[in-house]
Amino acid sequence: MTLPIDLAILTLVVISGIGALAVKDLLGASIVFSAYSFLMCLAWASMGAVDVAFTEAAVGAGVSTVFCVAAVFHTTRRTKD
Amino acid sequence: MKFLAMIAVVLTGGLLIFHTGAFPDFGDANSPANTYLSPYYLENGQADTHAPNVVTSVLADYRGYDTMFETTVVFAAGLACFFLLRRKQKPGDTPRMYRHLPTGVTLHIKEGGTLPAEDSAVFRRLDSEFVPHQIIIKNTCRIVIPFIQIFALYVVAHGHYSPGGGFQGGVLLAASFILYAISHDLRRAIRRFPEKVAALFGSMGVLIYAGTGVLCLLFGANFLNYEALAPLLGVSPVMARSHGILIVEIGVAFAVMAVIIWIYYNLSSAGKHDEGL
Amino acid sequence: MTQHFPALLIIIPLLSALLVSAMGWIDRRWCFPLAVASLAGALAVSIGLAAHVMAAGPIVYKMAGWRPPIGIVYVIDYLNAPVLVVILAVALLNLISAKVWIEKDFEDKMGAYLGLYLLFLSGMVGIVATGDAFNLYVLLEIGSLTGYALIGLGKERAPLSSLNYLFMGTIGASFYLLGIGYIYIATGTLNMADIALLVPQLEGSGTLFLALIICMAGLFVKMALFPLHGWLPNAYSNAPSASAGLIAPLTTKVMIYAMVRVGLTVFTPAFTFARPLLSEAIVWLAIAAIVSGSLLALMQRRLSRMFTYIIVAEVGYMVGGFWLGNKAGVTGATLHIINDAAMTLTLFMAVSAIIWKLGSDKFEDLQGLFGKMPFTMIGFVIAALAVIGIPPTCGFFSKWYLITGGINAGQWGFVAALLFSSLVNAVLFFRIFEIAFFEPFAEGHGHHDHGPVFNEAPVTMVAPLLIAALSLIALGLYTGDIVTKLIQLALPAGIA
Amino acid sequence: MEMLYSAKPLAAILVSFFVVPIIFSSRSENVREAWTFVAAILKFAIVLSMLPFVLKGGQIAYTLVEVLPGLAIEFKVDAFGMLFALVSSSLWIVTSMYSIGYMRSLNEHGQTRYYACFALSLSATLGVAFAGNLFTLYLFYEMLSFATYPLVTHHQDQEARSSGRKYITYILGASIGLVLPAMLVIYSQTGTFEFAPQGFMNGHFSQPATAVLLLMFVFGFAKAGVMPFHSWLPAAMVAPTPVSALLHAVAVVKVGVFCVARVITGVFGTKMLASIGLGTLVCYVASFTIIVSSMIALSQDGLKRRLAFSTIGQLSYIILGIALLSPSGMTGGMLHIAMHAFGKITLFFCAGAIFAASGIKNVSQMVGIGRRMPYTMTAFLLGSLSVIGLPPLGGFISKWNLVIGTLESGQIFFLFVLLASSLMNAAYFLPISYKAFFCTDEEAMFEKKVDEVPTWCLIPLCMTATCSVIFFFYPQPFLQLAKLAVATIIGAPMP
Amino acid sequence: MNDLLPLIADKYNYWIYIVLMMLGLYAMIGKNNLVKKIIGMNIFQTSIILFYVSIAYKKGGTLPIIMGDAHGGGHAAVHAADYINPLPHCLMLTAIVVSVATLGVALALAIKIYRQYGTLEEDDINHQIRMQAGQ
Repeated sequence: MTLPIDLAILTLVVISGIGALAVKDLLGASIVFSAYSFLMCLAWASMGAVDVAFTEAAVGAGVSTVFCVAAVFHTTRRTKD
Repeated sequence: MKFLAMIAVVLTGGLLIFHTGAFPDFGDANSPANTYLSPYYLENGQADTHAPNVVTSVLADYRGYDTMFETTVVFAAGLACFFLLRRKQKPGDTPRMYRHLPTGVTLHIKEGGTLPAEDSAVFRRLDSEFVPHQIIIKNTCRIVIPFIQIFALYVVAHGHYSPGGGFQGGVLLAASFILYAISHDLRRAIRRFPEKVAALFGSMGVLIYAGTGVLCLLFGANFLNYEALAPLLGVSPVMARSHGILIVEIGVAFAVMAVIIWIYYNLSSAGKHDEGL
Repeated sequence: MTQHFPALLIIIPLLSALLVSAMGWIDRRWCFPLAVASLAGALAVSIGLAAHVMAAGPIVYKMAGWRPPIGIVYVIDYLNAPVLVVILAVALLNLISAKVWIEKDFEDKMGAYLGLYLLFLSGMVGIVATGDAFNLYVLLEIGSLTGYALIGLGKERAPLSSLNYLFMGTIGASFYLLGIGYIYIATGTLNMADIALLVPQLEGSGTLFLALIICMAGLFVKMALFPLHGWLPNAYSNAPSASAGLIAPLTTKVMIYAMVRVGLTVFTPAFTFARPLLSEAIVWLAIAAIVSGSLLALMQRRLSRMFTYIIVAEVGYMVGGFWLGNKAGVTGATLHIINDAAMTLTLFMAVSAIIWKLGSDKFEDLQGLFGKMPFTMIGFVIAALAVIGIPPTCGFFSKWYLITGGINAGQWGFVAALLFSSLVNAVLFFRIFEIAFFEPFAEGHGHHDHGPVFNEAPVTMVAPLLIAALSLIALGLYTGDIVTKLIQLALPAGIA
Repeated sequence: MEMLYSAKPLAAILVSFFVVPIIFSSRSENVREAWTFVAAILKFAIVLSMLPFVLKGGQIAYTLVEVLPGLAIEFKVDAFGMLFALVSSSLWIVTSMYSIGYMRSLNEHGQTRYYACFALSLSATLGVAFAGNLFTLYLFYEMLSFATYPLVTHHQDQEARSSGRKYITYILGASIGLVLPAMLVIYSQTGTFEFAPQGFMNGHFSQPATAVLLLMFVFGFAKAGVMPFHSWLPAAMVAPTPVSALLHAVAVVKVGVFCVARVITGVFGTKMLASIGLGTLVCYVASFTIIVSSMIALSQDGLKRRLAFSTIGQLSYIILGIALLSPSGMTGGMLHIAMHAFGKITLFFCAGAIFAASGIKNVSQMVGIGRRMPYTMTAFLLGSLSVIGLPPLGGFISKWNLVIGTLESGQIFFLFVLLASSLMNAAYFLPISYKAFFCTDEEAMFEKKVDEVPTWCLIPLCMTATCSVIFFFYPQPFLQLAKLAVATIIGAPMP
Repeated sequence: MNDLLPLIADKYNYWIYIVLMMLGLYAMIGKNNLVKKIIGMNIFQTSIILFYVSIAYKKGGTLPIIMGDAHGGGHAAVHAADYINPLPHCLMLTAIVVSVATLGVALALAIKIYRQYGTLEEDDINHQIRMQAGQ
């Protein structure tokens, strides 16, 4: 029974997405966003889109996060929202 | 603004959710999307291109033209980041930190101060926010990086048979370099893989892709029709397609690797190529 | 070789973009000539294609040799052949005109700049030439991504405007992508012609209708249709002069082309115009765009900002004309794509020359400009006449069709808005002529022959400007040929 | 009817167009003005060379380019157009001569621009005269608006600026706001713009729609100065006098009435208008303008302003004549284009001469000026008599025909309008001449010493005044042309 | 529970994609911080990818890698219904690449903006611009 796992992952995706937008620290937001990407990648893998999941794992969870962190590093961590 | 945004979002979302009722069910194998065009790829993919991974054959052959532009998008992004951020600096414009190796004293040299020679054996440049004891990180990375790179090459080369391909492999390669840059420092990474090389590799990667297409054109076939390369490669047209896919995947890997590294250089040092993460 | 022209059309800018950006690291002196040569080559190819289309009908070019629904095709037909020529001509003229700017502003990044310039262009050309709905999205992103960069290195607020443009552009492109997804879910194919074949069987499909709305919404964001136009004035007016002359004429126009393409040959006219309520609503949006664009333009005190609001109004012209859904309206909208690109180019090149010499385009700095820069002003005046819509410039004829379309559709609000905007444009430009002609005031009864000193922009700026200005008249005089030999053949049978 | 395809009309238009760059590039003043003359004479010669053929009842046609089906730039020289072309091209020569004297004696700035725009305006005027369809007409009409703007605002001071703004607002606003939509509506219904002797609108529109369209044209061609679209004309008097003379007595305003006349005859068709009684509507509009403008003219002290309001009234004579839709009325209207042109240009030349010689602009300061400038004021008298319409001057012939026209059409009311306005004309013109010559020595503001304007100014005004006299005795070829034109319109045999 | 689950599961993916998309859209319009907006933009883009991937899924289908004779033998044995639709996957690879490219450029612009104004909050930036214009 894989279905409930699918649903659970997708729910987690939404939660982590909300988290990434809600955290009041940009570095934290980047990391939560990385988790979001990774969960999304899991969801896709479970739907059989392995290539897409692979790419998302490398790009979304990996490179994107590094870019975000790099940008935050050179700007500021603080945010009002 | 937030209130307006909320209203707009709720309205749009409501409309879209309301409509999902008309969609085919999730996982329905008989929806038009799954019955009209895609069976062709599944049924003929292997015969046409000799690549069991249908995603790869669609990506690099049936819709190879899209993928060429996908690579171009990456290249454009690299060019854009460079164009927007890069600024050349004279040494001595910003404060720098040096360590005098024999004594272990850290020197903070202000703007306009005298800098030690670039290749000085006794002074080593430090990042301004350096971490004192990173020996574990450094050594772990030193061990891991080769394995990442080998895996990346495998991903590039094995794209026909398993998930992966030029893009994923290129990103992994880039990741290994980024890991190197993070674990050591940006300057050393740049010395290993200079900006100019990254830029040239970027264009070269796309050039390999587009050049393959042009080569097909020169052989009298349509753009990117790898079958035309059969005489050149000395194989059957189907195998030529398979080889063609490999060639362009290598091009993609080149371009993606170089460009991601290039973007990283620019983002992590805000264009100064001086001190990274 | 002719059969490979559609591929060459985009390969030439793409390859030269790669070469130019590589050359930027090796020997910068080669970048500019290379870029000009490649654009000239691509222009020649596009003219050859247009001639071929006019002589022998549309060309379908199968990329990678796969037949249409399976592979990607390029379709050069009566609709896009003239648009392609215009796009490439605009890019070439602007590049020559921007030479001095590029050398001044981006001296050490020239390779990157020209590379982005050519990539932007290949994106635009691709959008126009492609026959595949998804391929259009990819090219859209190339065009946008390079566009953000080209704008981002401009004056004062440029980075912020560029980032806002990026957000809006991404929303627009993503909506378009979503729309393609909806089309795909309903039909299972991505090829435009193939979709058009399947649409009649899905007459009542809600999914397809939603796909139409989403696609159009995405394109409306990208083309800055009122009330989604907020990003455009800042982005265009803060852009570097060299980029403004490229992006302002092309992006919105190419998006409108995409709208025409999607409306006519993806969703068939029978489907697109089947719901009067939708068409009516969009036409009223267009009317609002025309009126608000014109009024906002009146409030500006800088040339380039004023032009950006005129663009907002012009977008309204074309969107409104298209959604009238009748022959004259659609013809007018399509014709106006070509004409407006040429007009906007001329205006922006003139501004670029003015800024080059004066360092500013504020109204109060334009005094005595007729005496200082007579040639630039000749170009400017012709472009202004075209924007106002005075015959025999091209602006008159497209407006002509648009108004005829409005009359035929009984859409008097649109007709009134067009006339209103013509009048406002007349006011706008005459205000500038006045400043440039009169001030500084002659004391008493002019016994002075020491007027403003002749101080013209370099010839690389003036020559393209004058060519563009003359082309406005030429386009006007050849309207008949463009319409009867190209555009009317492009309209599907479903349009009355 | 004989048709001839020839590029002559185009050549006539382009002569002055091509002289513009030459004017701009000429180094010395004399060369520049010599070129102006060359162009003017060449233009006149080309127009003249077409005259015999047109007088024989032929038409010369030329299509430059067909932009859209039914939307071509094409020229057709018929009798009416020929009449107008002849007037304007001949007067250009005279005015050029006058300009040289005037501009040099006042040492105006920007003379090169002045001559260039002048030449351009003449191109546009001939374009209107030879226009073969409504579109071409509109095109050159707009071109004229733009070409005359720098002339009107020649002084480039604050006053010129506000007048120029008024000028362009009225002219452009009316043409874009009224003429263009009317054209579009007509085109969308009929699909053609080609002028036809009996119009091409028959049966396409209901009566109210036709009335609205007609009024859109009458008011929209604001150059015709029909009230309430007239107030640009007095404002535009800030221009140098030769400009006022040629453009506001001859080219611009006559282009306006010419356009109205063309539209009434060539687009709507006289028979159609007569059958639904719309001519009378226009007649009333024109009559209103005639009476009101004459009354305003009475109260003006500035000579040029008085002339301007007089012009407004006289223009409406022409419209009235055409709108009477009777043969004599139309003949009179057309003829009045020529006669009024020669009369009014004389008056303007005189006004300019007075200003150039003495710096005086107001009527009240001209008492006794005839002693100082006898030739000028004699010419002025002749000009005003012609405009009033008294024999033995050309103006009488056209007014006579107009009066006959009112009787022919049985609309006696307009006869009274004409007579009343003639009286008012006399009332505002004759005192000027009277005071100029016949005043007591105490009243006189000038000494008896003759101190005329430069010869370059004097000759032209004497020439035009003489012409006005000549045309009374020998009103050819204008009368013949007008009759031909009317014959074509009403379909009568050639006279 | 057992009846409800399949019913939800039939459309759940589509709902989630819409929720995510609206989340991203809201962040792009309503958020004040530029990096937050950029993250929102990425969420927006991934939601569309999720949509496409959901289209492609077939119940009981397996990965679109043809498990036959690896050397070109098994032409006839392929049943399309057994495999997940590969076309949207391929499209979405492109979309992912586009999203990372956009992310890079957006961050570059954000860094540039920070350099210029010293803040990433949009209202602060607008305030500064207004102050400059007022002077």
